[in-house]
Amino acid sequence: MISLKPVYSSADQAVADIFEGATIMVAGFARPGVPQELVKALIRKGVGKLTVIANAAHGTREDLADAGRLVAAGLVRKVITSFPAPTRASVEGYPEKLYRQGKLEVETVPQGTLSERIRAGGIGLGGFWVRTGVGTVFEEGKEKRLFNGQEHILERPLRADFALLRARVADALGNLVYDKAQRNFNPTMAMAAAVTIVEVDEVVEPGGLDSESIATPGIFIDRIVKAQSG
Amino acid sequence: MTVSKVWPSAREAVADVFDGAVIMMDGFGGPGGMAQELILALRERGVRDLTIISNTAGLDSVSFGTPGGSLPVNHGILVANGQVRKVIASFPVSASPSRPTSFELLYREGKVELELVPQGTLAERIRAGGAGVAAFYTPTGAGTLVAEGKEVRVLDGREHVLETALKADFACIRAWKADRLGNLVYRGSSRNFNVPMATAARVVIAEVDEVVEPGELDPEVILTPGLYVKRVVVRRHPGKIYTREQGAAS
Amino acid sequence: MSEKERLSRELMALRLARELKPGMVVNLGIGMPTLVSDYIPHDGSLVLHSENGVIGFGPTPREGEEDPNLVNAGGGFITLLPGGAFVSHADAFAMIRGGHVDVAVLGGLQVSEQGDLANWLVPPRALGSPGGAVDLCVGAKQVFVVMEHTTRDGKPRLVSRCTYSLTGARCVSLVMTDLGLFQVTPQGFLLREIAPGWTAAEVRSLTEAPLAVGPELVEVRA
Amino acid sequence: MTTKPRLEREVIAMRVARELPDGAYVNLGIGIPTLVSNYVPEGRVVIYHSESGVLNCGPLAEEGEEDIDLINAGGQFLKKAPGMSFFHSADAFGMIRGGHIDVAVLGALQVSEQGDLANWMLPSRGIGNIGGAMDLAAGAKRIIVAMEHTDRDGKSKVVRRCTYPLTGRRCVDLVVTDLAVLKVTPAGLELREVAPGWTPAEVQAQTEATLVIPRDVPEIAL
Repeated sequence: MISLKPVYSSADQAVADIFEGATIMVAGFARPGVPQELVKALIRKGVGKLTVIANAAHGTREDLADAGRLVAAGLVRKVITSFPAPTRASVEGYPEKLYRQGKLEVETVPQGTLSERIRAGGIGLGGFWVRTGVGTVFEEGKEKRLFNGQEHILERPLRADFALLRARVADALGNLVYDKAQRNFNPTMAMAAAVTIVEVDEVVEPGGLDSESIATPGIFIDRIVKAQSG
Repeated sequence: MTVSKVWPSAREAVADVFDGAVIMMDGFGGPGGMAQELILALRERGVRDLTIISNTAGLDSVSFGTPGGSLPVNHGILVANGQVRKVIASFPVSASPSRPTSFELLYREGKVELELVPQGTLAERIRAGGAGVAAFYTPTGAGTLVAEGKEVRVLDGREHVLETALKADFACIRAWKADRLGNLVYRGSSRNFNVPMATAARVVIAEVDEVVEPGELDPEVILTPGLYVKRVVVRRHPGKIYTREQGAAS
Repeated sequence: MSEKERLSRELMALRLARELKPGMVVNLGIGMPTLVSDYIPHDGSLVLHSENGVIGFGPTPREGEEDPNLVNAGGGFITLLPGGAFVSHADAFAMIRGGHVDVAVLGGLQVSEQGDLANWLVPPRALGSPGGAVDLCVGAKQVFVVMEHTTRDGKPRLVSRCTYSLTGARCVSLVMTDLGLFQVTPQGFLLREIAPGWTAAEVRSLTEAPLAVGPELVEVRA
Repeated sequence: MTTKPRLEREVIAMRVARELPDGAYVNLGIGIPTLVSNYVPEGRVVIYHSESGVLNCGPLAEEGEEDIDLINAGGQFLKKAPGMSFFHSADAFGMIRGGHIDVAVLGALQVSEQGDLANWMLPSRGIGNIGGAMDLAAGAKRIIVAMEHTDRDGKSKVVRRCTYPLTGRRCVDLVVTDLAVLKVTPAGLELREVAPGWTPAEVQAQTEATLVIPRDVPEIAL
């Protein structure tokens, strides 16, 4: 069997070289597509001063090992996120608590701009002009320009040292197939990190996946972890 | 309420294409990704002054991706028929100067315009058009002819060229199967420009081999969700390609 | 006056659902907007779009039939209708920014008479979550807002100028509150339908911005 | 001197193939580069990327087994291979521009001593195909050029400055010709290897650019 990508049986091994101060993308939207075992391994490792890029980072769901739990564990120096606070305004998330204490930097990004910036990082664009955020606080400090008579703002790419992903199946070439809404940030973050680590339910031989349903080609994947739980 | 985007014929599906329209079409070059019946219908309709956005400017002397060296029907027939005013493409001519296409001949006479775009920039400009991105900075083409007249700026220590989004009035795309809601699945290497083009035109017309009921296509494989597609046309000869000489052939 | 009965959340959702027409692509925000999906046909005539990349979803599944990988942008379980599809988050927002979503129904904290929307940051909180709302404000062809007419302290949410941090400028066209249905026009708010038992004067007294009243003011009906 | 035998196209391809590391993602241009895949050393796995939207391209299809939906960027028919994946053009070029392709092997009309590449237009024709070459020049981690050392009229294609329109500036790392292997260095083009039977001075005589010639220049060995 051609095995181009290392397949790990332990998440701890797969994250062993994540270093203090690293920038890490953590995929997932709500529960689907969150690489929970990799996040737990990173919490066990306890490496700090991380910059975390993720859709949500409030960390108020203790039963969900998402990016927010890294914040809750005090391992994060900066978050770039669209959900620093839980949707219920009466609940204070961990980023807010730490932000008030001056222990955390928070960059709040409109959600579509967040994934487009990650995409730009992954596909080698230097920046792009969108209308998202015009006339709001999200345009502050950014360059503005008219295109077709409408104001646009310049957004810059995001890249990371590591991306942590979750998919349903990988083959040994690193090709990934997702399950329904599990896809979300995964295919985009897969492109945008120097080292991309995915946890999956199942690893199959090359040829074991339907080529048409591969949403992340193996070129973007560096390590595969066989998840212990579903 | 039953939604059906399936139109009875290619001819009817292109009946509102007007003189001067901007049309995106074709996959990569080979007939697998090419909306050949729609192209034939456009020739029959005879609309003129078209701007075509495509990877090529027509391959009417080249047998690209065609078994047996036959010449596939492609938008080169619209160029040869004098219906095209401008082409935005990355591959405007044949590889060999001794076999000029209609486009090259007309270009030398000054009868057609060309906007030459690197292939990746072309795909990304189309994607930007569909994705509400007005413009983007790419390193592709910095320091070359392509950068002339465009903003060039250094970002992250590297020169980038500002490229703007492309949109169209119509996109004539080719997929393998559709359901009647307009969801599309493709086959193999024939996704290429069809997928981004399906997002970037006001009216998207998809030519497919087969239409099935909603629910019959695997949702994981639908690359073009139906919300992008206005019209679906079923090929009269599914699985065949149209060649210049014989009409539909295998 | 404040003892008068206001519209229920269900009635607000039901009334707003009537504004959604066959063929539309609709994005429903978290909270009250999600309720709207209970009052629309789930026969594929209307496409529900979710930011996490589910296109063409249906109603909430029956208990015991939930799929952990099939949720909407609020994290709630959903079902996929025949003809539904999955896309990446980046592609879901390409649909939004690219103008392929016809209507976004969003919650609100304040809406101004120019159609500005503030819904992401509640003072005095230090942080808020814009989620997909900022993109929807610029990308969706129409933005409808559903919210209570006044805050818990009785302060009006329909205002001359938003005092909260904006989500989008000049983007809202229709507002459904528990006191009525309001159109945002170039001249400001127009009261189109009113909660049963309320007078325009009473609604006006709970509205900070000037309020025009349509010639054929009718009551909101179920 | 010019009557001495030069390397066959296949041998150029063979020499280039040795440069491809195990596990590399490689894009091969049209012409000599296409031949490279035939000569990858035993035991190395190389994954080919095609701008037509295919990764892990296998061997070419046999005659009679052509599938029009399975072509490479040169329009050749491919066999279906285990682990093959498909993607659209925007993603195909995202991979290229995003720095995910380890090596691109391209043909050329001219390469300059700074590593500038010209390969898309003969000025005499006045029109040419850019295709994917500019994106590869800008995005691939390493560019190897495989070409004949001189053109049909005997003029050097290894030049001080490109006179043809550029495909990319300072992008080439290694040039393999039918006379030599040249490495682009900050000091200029370094002559690394010569074709069997050729002396460095003879290669220099066929080259417009001034070569940096180390004391020992081995013959190309395969």
